[in-house]
Amino acid sequence: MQTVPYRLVTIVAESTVRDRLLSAIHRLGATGHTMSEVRGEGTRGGMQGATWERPSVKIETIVTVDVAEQIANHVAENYFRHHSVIVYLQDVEVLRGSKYAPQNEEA
Amino acid sequence: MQTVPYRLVTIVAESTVRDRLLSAIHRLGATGHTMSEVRGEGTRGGMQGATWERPSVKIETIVTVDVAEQIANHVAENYFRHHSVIVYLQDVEVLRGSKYAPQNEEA
Amino acid sequence: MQTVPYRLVTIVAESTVRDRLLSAIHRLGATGHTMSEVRGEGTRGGMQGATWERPSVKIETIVTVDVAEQIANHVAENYFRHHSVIVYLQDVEVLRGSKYAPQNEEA
Amino acid sequence: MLDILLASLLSPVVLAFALGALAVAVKSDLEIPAPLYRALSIYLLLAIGLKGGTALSETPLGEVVWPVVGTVGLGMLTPITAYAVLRRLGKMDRTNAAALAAHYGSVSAVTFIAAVTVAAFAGVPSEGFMPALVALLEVPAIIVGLLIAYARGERAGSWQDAMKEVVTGQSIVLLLGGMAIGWIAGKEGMAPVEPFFVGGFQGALTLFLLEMGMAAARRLRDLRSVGVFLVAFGIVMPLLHGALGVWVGGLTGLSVGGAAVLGAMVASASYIAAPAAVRVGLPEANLAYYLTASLGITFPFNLTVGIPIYLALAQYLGG
Amino acid sequence: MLDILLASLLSPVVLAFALGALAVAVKSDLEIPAPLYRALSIYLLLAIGLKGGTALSETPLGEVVWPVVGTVGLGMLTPITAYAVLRRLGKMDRTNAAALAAHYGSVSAVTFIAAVTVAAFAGVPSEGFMPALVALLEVPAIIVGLLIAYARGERAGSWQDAMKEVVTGQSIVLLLGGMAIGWIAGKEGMAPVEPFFVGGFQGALTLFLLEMGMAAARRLRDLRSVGVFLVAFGIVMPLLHGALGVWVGGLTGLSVGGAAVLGAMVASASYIAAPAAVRVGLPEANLAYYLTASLGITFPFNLTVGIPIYLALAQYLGG
Amino acid sequence: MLDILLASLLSPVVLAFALGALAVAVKSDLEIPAPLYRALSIYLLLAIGLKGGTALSETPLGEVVWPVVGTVGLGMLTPITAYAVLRRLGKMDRTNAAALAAHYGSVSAVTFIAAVTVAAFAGVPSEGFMPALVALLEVPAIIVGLLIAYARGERAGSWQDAMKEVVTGQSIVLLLGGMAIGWIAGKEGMAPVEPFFVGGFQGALTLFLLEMGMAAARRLRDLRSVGVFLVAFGIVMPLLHGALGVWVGGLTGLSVGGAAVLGAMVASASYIAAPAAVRVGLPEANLAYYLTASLGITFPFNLTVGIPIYLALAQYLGG
Ligand SMILES: Nc1ncnc2c1ncn2[C@@H]1O[C@H](COP(=O)(O)O)[C@@H](O)[C@H]1O
Ligand SMILES: Nc1ncnc2c1ncn2[C@@H]1O[C@H](COP(=O)(O)O)[C@@H](O)[C@H]1O
Ligand SMILES: Nc1ncnc2c1ncn2[C@@H]1O[C@H](COP(=O)(O)O)[C@@H](O)[C@H]1O
Ligand code: NA
Ligand code: NA
Ligand code: NA
Repeated sequence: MQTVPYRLVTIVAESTVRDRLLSAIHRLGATGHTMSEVRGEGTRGGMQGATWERPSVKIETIVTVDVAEQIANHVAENYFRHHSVIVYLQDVEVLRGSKYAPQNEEA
Repeated sequence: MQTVPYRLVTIVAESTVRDRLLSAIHRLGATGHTMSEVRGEGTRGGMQGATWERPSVKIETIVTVDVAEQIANHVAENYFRHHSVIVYLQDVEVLRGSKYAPQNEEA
Repeated sequence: MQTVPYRLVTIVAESTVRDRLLSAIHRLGATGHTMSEVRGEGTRGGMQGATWERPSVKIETIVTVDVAEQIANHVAENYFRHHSVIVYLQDVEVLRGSKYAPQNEEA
Repeated sequence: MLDILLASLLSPVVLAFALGALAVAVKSDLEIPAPLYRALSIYLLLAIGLKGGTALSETPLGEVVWPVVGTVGLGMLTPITAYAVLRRLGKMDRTNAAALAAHYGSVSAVTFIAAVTVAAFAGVPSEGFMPALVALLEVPAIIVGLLIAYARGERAGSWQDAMKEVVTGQSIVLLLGGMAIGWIAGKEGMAPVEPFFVGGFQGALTLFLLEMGMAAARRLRDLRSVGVFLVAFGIVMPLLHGALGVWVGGLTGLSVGGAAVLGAMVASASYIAAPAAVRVGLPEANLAYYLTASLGITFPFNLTVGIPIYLALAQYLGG
Repeated sequence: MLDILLASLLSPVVLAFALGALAVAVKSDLEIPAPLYRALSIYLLLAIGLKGGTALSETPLGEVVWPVVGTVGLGMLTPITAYAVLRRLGKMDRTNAAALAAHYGSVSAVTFIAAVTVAAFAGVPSEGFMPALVALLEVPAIIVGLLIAYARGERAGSWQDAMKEVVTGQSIVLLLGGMAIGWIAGKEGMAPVEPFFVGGFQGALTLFLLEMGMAAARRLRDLRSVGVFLVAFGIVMPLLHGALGVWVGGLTGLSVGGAAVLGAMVASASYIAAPAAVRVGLPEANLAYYLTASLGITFPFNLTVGIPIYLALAQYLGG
Repeated sequence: MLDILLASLLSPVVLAFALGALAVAVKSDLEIPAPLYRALSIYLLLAIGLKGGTALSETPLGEVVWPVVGTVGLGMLTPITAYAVLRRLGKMDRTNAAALAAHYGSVSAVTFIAAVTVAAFAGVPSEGFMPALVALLEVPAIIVGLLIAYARGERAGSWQDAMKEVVTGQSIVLLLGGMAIGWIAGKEGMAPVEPFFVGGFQGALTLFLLEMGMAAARRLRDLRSVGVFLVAFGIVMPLLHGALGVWVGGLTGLSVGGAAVLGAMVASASYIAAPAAVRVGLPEANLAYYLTASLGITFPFNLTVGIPIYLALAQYLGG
């Protein structure tokens, strides 16, 4: 098994910014994403998970190291100030590495 | 992008202990958490995911290294023996690091 | 707290292969798994999350290093070609290590 | 008796239960989404409460007093009888015996509903305030069951948390809350919500039992692990408790139908409220034991064979 | 007046709201699964729309014109009055004042439904086309509220996204879409879906308010953070807007019931459409303020005390 | 003919479909929670089965035999015709042709329901046992379709798993299971669940089609990738199969309404059972092809224009 090192970027955000976040990460070079509904609580309090509205969303995307950095920066600049959003990065080993690189150039 | 090293503590537990776990991790210094419903199977068998009752819950919290250790120990001591609970730790890089440190002292 | 190094194998797959994947990972030595419903989008497009059918599934299992390798290879060989499936691996530290090793021999 | 047995066996509700079990047997990919299942259970509990409260608002207190006393009494007695049987005959350890006692002392709302339907069909309708008794039967048994365990040394769980779980649990809140609403709003006030809560009830119950059948069948996979005694217990205990319930029902002045329904209630074992409380109060008890027994054995038994028997007994005693 | 107040206070719908609040107060583990809650809200909005559209298909245009004009006018006026009050008396910063203005100018569908029910009960049914006015009242207010904010310098949010959120939001799509369907299909075409959308309506509403009660109670935990003024605002503002709505309703030729319902609509504050739009257009506004005020204070106030007052006023002015 | 076309086009069910499509077009944030959608589909399939079973319990076997034979025959013939057309005219590769054949041989439950409704409205109600034919039409076609593929060399999927998927799939279990329940319980036994399963049916269907419209519209985004031929195929194939179905329906002694409904069934393409089975048995087939064709093109075509045509044809042949 030869795996390739990539970065897993995880974003947890209130539902209101979901679609803007998705188009942003794909614009920045993500080739895919996985999304799930979560309920969260943070410094802003847990309202965004309140069932009266859509639950929060957790977006995970596996990307190359620099795309990961761009996404993280984009989120930080555009959402940290006023929105319930966090982002964190981890290393992952994937099979089929080419899949996660923009324009599929082998990473 | 200057990211800060933190620990991601993940707890998967039967729903019956959810609220006790949440108050515990916040008492031990977590500044927030993200929660999702999961269905699991382990050595105790998969009943706790059976739809006749609430699904299991996955709790993720990003904390400082020592808070992570305290949470892990707390879970091990209080839940491993009789409950369907697992806990595991990972390294994560976060932006906005101060956010995850107790009393927000910059980590 | 003495934690043990293990591997977290994450599989995101279209629902149609869920049960086959589950029996495979357990046959290959996983002692448990945690599963959640996700919606995803990848190179094959996001159909498998379309609500007209079952959502995609995310399967996480904590296993020993070599079991992880076997699972990853199994998935790659049997599903990458025709199915919407990805798999990635991460290091995790767990408490209660013996729990995740086949035949519970202490890892 | 036979015609009633047949009628209850061939009702859509029971058949749906069988269909669910069958679906699991043939490994069908049929899956009732958890939220649907939870929605139905919220709906059913609230609907039962509303129905009971509305009826209560039109019942003179006098009629209710004795049945209430009898029910509470049974709720405190039956966990003890169950415990004794499990310890003496079953040679079961204290913890698991107490856990099972809590389950068999408490009540299954669905078994109750099924009994009400069968009794009505048999031409001996039960009192409208019976749902009030369900709420009264559910709580004490669980408390007594846990008491038995806690009275005997150190426990891994938390007594307070368990008590909180019992009295603020979803089923109690919805049953009592629904009753309060129905009682305050009264028959007239409830009229606008009748199509939803009364008209839709049997159908929603059918869908619910489809899932119950699947859950019960899944449980049966653990059958081996629970042993022969527990299987026998899951069938005999209900019969004893059922007879007791019917008899007390008669004594406290319930109609034939009411006595039969009370019998079914006492005979039934809880598989929602009790497990939740026991998980919290007695985590060291083996979950496979009490869930398999109550959900996998006793529930199907009562649903199919038990209820008609209790009814026949009530007719024999009361007729 | 009193009997109506009582009747509305003791209706299953309001009692269910109270039960939900109580469940949160006693920390019950009762939880309405989010999908159920969202399903109910989709059902209710679509049902309102269908009902309104069907009625509209049988109403001569002339009858509708003036109420429509009046409603749109109120939708544009009330955010301004609310903003003025918040700035002058409340000394609130522009951003939060504008955010709250958008909420109090807009409308709460559930408050509308409750008002319709109470009016009908009181023997002064409202016009069938009222739901059309709900859709008309919801949008302009939010736009005006955001305009106020954007007219005053740089904003963190996106004006376009906010507008898109308003006009393509779920509630508008379902309300207008339902109206179109009802209007096109007409009374006859709607007959087959009546049992589902009309018969089940009040019951579904009851279940929905159970969750609303829980959500409102959870909101109240933030009460401290919002301060005394906002609490007062959440009670007085509805009274003023409500009186205004009743009066305009009368002027534009609505029946007594219609005027009362319009009053309740104007008095109500949005807690679904507005928050969504404001989150997008004014993310810098403090969410605890507008949610606690609209959902935690104004909604319960209107549901219990407000509606009967607006009705009494309408009867006084119109009788 | 025209009035029927209009009536079916302007029915709430079809309008809801249009609303769903519109919501996607305007990028509304309207989202039907997946559990609601799954709940509705479980409800609809079970309800169809129950209805059919109840009717079957009152139908002399003789009446059913020939329609059954005809339906099974069509289920085995139509995938072959579809395959031939796709290979000859469409020059499509074997795998994708076989996959599409399985879809167009099988049936869409919702198209069936819509046809039943339209026929009833047109005053030519179809036989009560038609749902039984749906179950019979669904399975063989998928098997034949897969057989065609497997008969031609190595396959990536598993034949056994695919077969299991077909015969234990949710739709078959609910259809057949519901029929068994309805047949055993009989008209009388089903009475208590009628308000839920019959009364609520059309309304639930309306809500379901709201989501269908959204799903279909989403599919259309892939239209480019499927090419002109497949679009034509998605419209012409149903017309041919529909005519064939109407004709066979008449031959086997179905009423005019029954023949029209059978025509719609045969004309329809599966988008739930078939995709699931094909994903398992023919994973190498291009999902965008068969989903876009069946869900994005054929379903809307039948729902709007197709059904009235089949009905007119049936009236022409049978009248
Ligand atoms: N320390 C944390 N660990 C895990 N998740 C967090 C943490 N802090 C915040 N979150 C998630 O991020 C969302 C927004 O956080 P906040 O902006 O602090 O309200 C919360 O709803 C949580 O889901
Ligand atoms: N090896 C594993 N990998 C991933 N999740 C696990 C594993 N073992 C247990 N779990 C999760 O932890 C829960 C409790 O495990 P257990 O106490 O072994 O029943 C299970 O329901 C699973 O969700
Ligand atoms: N780059 C990625 N990051 C995260 N998840 C992905 C990524 N690519 C694919 N996925 C997930 O894997 C599933 C199958 O991917 P694919 O086979 O490319 O359609 C998708 O539905 C996503 O849930
Ligand atoms: Na009992
Ligand atoms: Na308003
Ligand atoms: Na077909």
